[in-house]
Amino acid sequence: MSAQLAAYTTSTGEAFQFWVLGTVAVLGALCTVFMKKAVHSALSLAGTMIVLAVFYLANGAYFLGIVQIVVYTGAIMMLFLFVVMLVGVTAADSLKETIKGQRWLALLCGVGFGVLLLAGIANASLKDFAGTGQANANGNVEGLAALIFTKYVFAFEITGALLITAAVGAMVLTHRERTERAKTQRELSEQRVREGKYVPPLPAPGVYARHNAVDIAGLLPDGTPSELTVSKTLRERGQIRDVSTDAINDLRALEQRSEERLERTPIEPETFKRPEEASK
Amino acid sequence: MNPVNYLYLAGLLFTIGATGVLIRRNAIVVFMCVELMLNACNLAFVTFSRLHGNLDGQVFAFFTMVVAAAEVVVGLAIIVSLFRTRHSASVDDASLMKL
Amino acid sequence: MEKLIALLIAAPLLGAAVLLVGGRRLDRVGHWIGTLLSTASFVFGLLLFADLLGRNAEHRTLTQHLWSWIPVEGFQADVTLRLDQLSMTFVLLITGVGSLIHLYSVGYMEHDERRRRFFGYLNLFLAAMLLLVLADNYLLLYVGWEGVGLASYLLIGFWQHKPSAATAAKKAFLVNRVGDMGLSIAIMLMFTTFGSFAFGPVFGHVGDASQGKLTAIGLMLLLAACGKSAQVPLQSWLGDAMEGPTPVSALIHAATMVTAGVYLIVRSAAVFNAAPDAQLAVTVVGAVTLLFGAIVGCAKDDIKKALAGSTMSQIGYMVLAAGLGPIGYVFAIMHLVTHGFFKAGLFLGAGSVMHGMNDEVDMRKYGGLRKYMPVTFVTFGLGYLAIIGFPGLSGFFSKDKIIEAAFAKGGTEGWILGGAALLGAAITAFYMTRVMLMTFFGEERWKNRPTRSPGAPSAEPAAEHRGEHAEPHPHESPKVMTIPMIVLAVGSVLGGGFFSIGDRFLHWLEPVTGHSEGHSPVSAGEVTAATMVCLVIGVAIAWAQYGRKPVPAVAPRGSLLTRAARRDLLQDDFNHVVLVRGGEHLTRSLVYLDHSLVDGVVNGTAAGFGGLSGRLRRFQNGFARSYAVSMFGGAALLVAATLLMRAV
Amino acid sequence: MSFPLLTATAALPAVGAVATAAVPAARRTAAKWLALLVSLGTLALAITVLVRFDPGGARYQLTESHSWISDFGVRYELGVDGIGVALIALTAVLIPFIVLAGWHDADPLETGSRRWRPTQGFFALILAVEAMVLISFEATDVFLFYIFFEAMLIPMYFLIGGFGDRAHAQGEQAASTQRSYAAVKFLLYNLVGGLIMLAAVIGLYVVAGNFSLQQIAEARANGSLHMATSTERWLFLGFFFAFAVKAPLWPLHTWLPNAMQESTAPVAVLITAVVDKVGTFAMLRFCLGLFPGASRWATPVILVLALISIVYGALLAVGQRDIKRLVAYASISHFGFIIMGIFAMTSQGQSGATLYMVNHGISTAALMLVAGFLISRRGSRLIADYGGVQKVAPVLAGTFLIGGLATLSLPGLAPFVSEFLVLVGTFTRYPVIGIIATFGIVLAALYTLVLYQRTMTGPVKPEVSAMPDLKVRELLVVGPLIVLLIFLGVYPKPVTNIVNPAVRHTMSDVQKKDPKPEVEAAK
Repeated sequence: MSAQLAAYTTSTGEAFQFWVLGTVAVLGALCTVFMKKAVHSALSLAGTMIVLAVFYLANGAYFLGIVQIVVYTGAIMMLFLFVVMLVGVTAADSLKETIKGQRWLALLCGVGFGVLLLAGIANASLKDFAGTGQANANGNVEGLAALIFTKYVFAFEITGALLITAAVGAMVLTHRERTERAKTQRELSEQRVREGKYVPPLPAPGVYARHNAVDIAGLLPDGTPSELTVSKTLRERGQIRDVSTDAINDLRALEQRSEERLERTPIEPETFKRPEEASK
Repeated sequence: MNPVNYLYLAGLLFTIGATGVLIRRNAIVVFMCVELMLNACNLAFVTFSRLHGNLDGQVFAFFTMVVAAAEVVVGLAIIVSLFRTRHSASVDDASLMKL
Repeated sequence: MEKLIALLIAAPLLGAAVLLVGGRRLDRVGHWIGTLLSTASFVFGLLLFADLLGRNAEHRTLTQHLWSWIPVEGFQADVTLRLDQLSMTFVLLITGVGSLIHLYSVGYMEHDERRRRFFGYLNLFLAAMLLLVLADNYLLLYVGWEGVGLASYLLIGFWQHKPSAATAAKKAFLVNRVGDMGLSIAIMLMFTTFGSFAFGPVFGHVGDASQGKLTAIGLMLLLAACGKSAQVPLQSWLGDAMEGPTPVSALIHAATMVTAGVYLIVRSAAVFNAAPDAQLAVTVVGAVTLLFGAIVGCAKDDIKKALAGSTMSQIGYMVLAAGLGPIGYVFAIMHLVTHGFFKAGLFLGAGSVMHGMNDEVDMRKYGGLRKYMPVTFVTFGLGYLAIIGFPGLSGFFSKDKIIEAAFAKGGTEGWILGGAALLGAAITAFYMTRVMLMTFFGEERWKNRPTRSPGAPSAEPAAEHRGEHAEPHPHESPKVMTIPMIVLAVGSVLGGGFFSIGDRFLHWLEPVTGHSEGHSPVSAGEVTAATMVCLVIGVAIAWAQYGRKPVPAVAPRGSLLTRAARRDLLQDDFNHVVLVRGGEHLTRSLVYLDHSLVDGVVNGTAAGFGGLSGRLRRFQNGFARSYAVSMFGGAALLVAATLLMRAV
Repeated sequence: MSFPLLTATAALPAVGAVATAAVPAARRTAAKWLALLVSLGTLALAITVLVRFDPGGARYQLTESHSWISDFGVRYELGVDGIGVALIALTAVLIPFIVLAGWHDADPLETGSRRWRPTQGFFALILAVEAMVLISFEATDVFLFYIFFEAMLIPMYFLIGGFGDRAHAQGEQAASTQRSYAAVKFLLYNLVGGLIMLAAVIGLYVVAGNFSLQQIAEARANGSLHMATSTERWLFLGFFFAFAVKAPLWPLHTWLPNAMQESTAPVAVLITAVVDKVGTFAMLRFCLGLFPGASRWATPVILVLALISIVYGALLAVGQRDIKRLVAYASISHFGFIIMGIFAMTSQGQSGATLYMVNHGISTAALMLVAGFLISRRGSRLIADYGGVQKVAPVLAGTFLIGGLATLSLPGLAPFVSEFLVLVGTFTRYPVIGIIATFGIVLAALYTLVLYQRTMTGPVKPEVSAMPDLKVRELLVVGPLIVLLIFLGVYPKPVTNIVNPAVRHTMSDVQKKDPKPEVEAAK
């Protein structure tokens, strides 16, 4: 297989693969940029990376191809997803631009840069590809190892140091040191009384037997959901499910069925609307 | 097909990534775009190593990955701590560079 | 013997140093130290005089080289003193009269708490004046020249708390500075012409120099002389200088300093002889001034100012004589000496009168004082006779000679100058008689009324001790004041005769100044006769005006000329309008320009940059992303640039 | 390797500055004494230089030379000619008086004002300035000179901006704003000059290949180094501009009045009597030494500018209402004389100019310091606020008068000698300019006497009626200066002897001969 790779032009198979996967890669990249939700961006990026991994393999960089899949798509993208989860999976940020003219400038620069870059590559007149045939003669990994541990050994060591530092740095950054003693429950209640805001403990979410998930807001007597009942994190992510209306609608349906069985004159079947919706 | 197309692809991806960096406000997405740019570079490196017939390009790509990993780790840590303090992951909120 | 020359200067200089640095602990004895040292200098002078007389005429020039002062590439200024007959004359005059006036001041300044400093200044003046007349080169002379200017500045402004005094002092110094400018330019000219400014080389090479240069030098020297000797057009300061204590007026502004100009001209005889145009200018200045001063003298009611006017005109005579060339030099100096006697005497007399009259200076508030202060009256009277040229007294001889010389100049010039001199003599007789009559004769206008009129500026603060506004009790001054007056009176009576009998003075000075008899169109006798006639006329008019009818206590409005003369013939007004006002405007506008224009340009530039950077600041909106855009754009540009480089 | 005397002379104050700054804040007085001792020590060293210097000997003496930045041929080269020695002596003499005069200028202000006045800093800065000035008088390497010529600005900036008069008419706030304005103005003016000079210095290196004054001068003399006329002129202008700003020459003068007005009297003296001298000195040493042709070419313009400075400065001095501003403008007029003397290109002119630098230093110091004492007593700089001081403080008035008389260059006092030499030197070659310049002496008399009359004479103003006379410390400052003035006025030979040979060298640099007097020319 390396024999064909060494060839000056590539096999049609690779060409086919390139055109198909290349399109996928570009689409993935575009999605990465233009998806509203971070999760979607992350996923499409992962796709692009896998495609790239394939391309590495096709280019005779077997080790890198694997590393790409394992390290990037495996580790780094997962890390991304973790962070996205911390920040909020469904938190969508509007693509509306805030800085005047930023978007147009960006596009202009982007297009200009891209055109220039491609033009540059175009007139670089890269024709004869040596191919990685004899470079990979006795194994791609061995070849890399030979280089890394001889020629680039210092750079290699330094990257090691870099990684350590990065790890420690990340820990320092994210680790929160508790400076003062945690407030006891008593102190907290006293504080609440002092500040005079919502003295009793917070109400529990999901007041109905069938809905007691933490992401469902409990209903107030008038049937409106109360934000207080849902935990802060969920609130910030905007991940509150609101079931107040369908619960009431179910109740009404139940009443209707019982009336039908008792042959009462049917009440006009209108579904319950939330007051504010009615006012709309 | 001429393998130089890989380079065109790399350039295209790089440009897209760069534009993304400029357009998106969500720090995480910005980071992803940076990753995209790095990957584009890696692709270029690999292609070059094929072009020259030696493995130095791949070594460089390898180093790039390592550095990218480190960068992502630190970057994400920063994002997290930022998010903790200001409950937002928007880069514009951190517009403290103004005097 | 030469060693003594330096001592002449050293003695008063030491006195000045001691008195000025010594501080209050010398207050009790200061005046005596001063007097002693000036007298010592006088004694040295006498010794040297005797020594000179001992030698024969050719060897009467002593020089003493002290040290080399400014040695610079091609420029040698030494501190060398030169004593010849001319300087000897001056030395005796300066130290002699100076010592007398020191003595007088002991009494006159008795009540002034700053008497010590006064004597310090007086000694400083003596030293400077002696340096002036003893210098062997013009630069050193210049030092003395400005030194006396400084001394006169200090002494005129001695009562500094009086704004008028301070202003007068400043004015004197400034006007003198204009003259000094002339002197320094003259020195520069000499340096460029002769490569030196020592008397010897300059006078030696006069022959080789070009006419133009010599004339220029002459005119510049004349300018200097005008400044120092209060000649038109630089005479305006002398009148105001009377703000100083009277002894100062007597010593500096009558006897010695103001005659420095004459000394300068006579000293530079060689140059002037070779530059007729300059000489003509000198004579013209002299003639104009002698009339100018005389006219001013007629109009003044302030006794000192009247005397100042007369001084001006007398020096006019000397300058005129000096301008006449070899025929006049000797007589210029002779008149200078005699004038030194009688004018000093007159001033001291005036001082004594003021001393007795609560420092009243307005002659219209005097009158009939002869009974109260006889000694003053007699001495003043003798001085008066001397100055108007009463036959037999010193003024007669010296002035008469000058008038003769003026005629002897020959040609129309001679007639004009001689006529001017005669006219001057007549006017002199008039105003001096006027002073005499208003002061010592007539009814006693000071009776029954406080003297000081509100307008008249108060003179000596010592007046406080003598009962300010009380009716004055005229009294004779103490011995210490009268003795000098007597001595000077004797001098002014006998001096002239002593000098001119057998032409003693002529022979004494001739080796230095040279002398030539002009061929006068009119005989000496005729001139004398004419002078006498003028004299009588002048006296008669004065008598008619002030002797017969009583003098009004307040000045009448008077004729146009009188009013002009009271204001120094409007010369001050001219100065004020043209120089002072103009200068003020000039400086004010320059100050404005400096701030708005020269400085404005710079500040404007600064402001421009400030605005520009303010604009640029807008782009720094603090959003990381917009910075990123610019970076990305930059990267794009770089790529473009590299591609272009490739392409080219 | 003999003892590096010159280095020591400059290093002592530098070390002293550091030591003074290191004195703990509580030991304020100790810092003062330390500074005084250091400055006196420097004076001693300077006198040793003066003694060791042999007027008849080589042009540059006591030379030291070490390689410094070998890549650019920058060397640490020191050496003094007569002119340098004279100015070193002047600096070393003046600094102790400045320190002594500023004894209380940096004391912490009275209660009510929050501003802390770092006494140590004040004296340390003064010593630092001295060190830099001395080095720039000694440097014979253009680059070395340039560095210290510029570095001088930093301590000066802080001295001007940081320490003003104790009391101020418009109150502390206005005072500080005006001070900072003055300081910034000073800095900007000199920086611009310095930048242009830097360009010229680099240009010189490009042309000559090294920075050594002697080597370049020799090379130019023996023709081995040829400069294109235009190049030489541009380089000359680059150098001259910087020096003209520092000197200061009309129309680059406007920073001086502000700086002198806002800073305390000792600092003002430091500016005009010491720092500005570097400018005129450098004109003699570098402009004339390196670019003789261009100097000759530029002479007419420069002479006219100098003339304008003389008259203009004097006229503005007459128009001032602020004592210090008045002195500043007087100094501008005097600098005009110095520059005129330098570019008259005659022995008298240049000797006179050098002498003038020394004398002007002393006379301005005398006048300005006394003025400072006066101002510190009344707490106002306005002339109109004074009157009749002579009555209450005769000694102060007397010293003030002597200072003034020195400023108007009265014969018998030092400045007269130099001023007359300059005038003669100019007159022999450019009579008209010489004559116009002579008007300067009348104007000088005018502004000095007007100042004296308005402040010292007349009826005693109530505000000054209780004014104390000079204290012993102040007498110690003024007395020696006055003695020096009189001595140098009567016997300037010691200075001229040192200066003359150096001037001879300069004259040969510019290939000029004194014009012969008419009489000899005729023969």
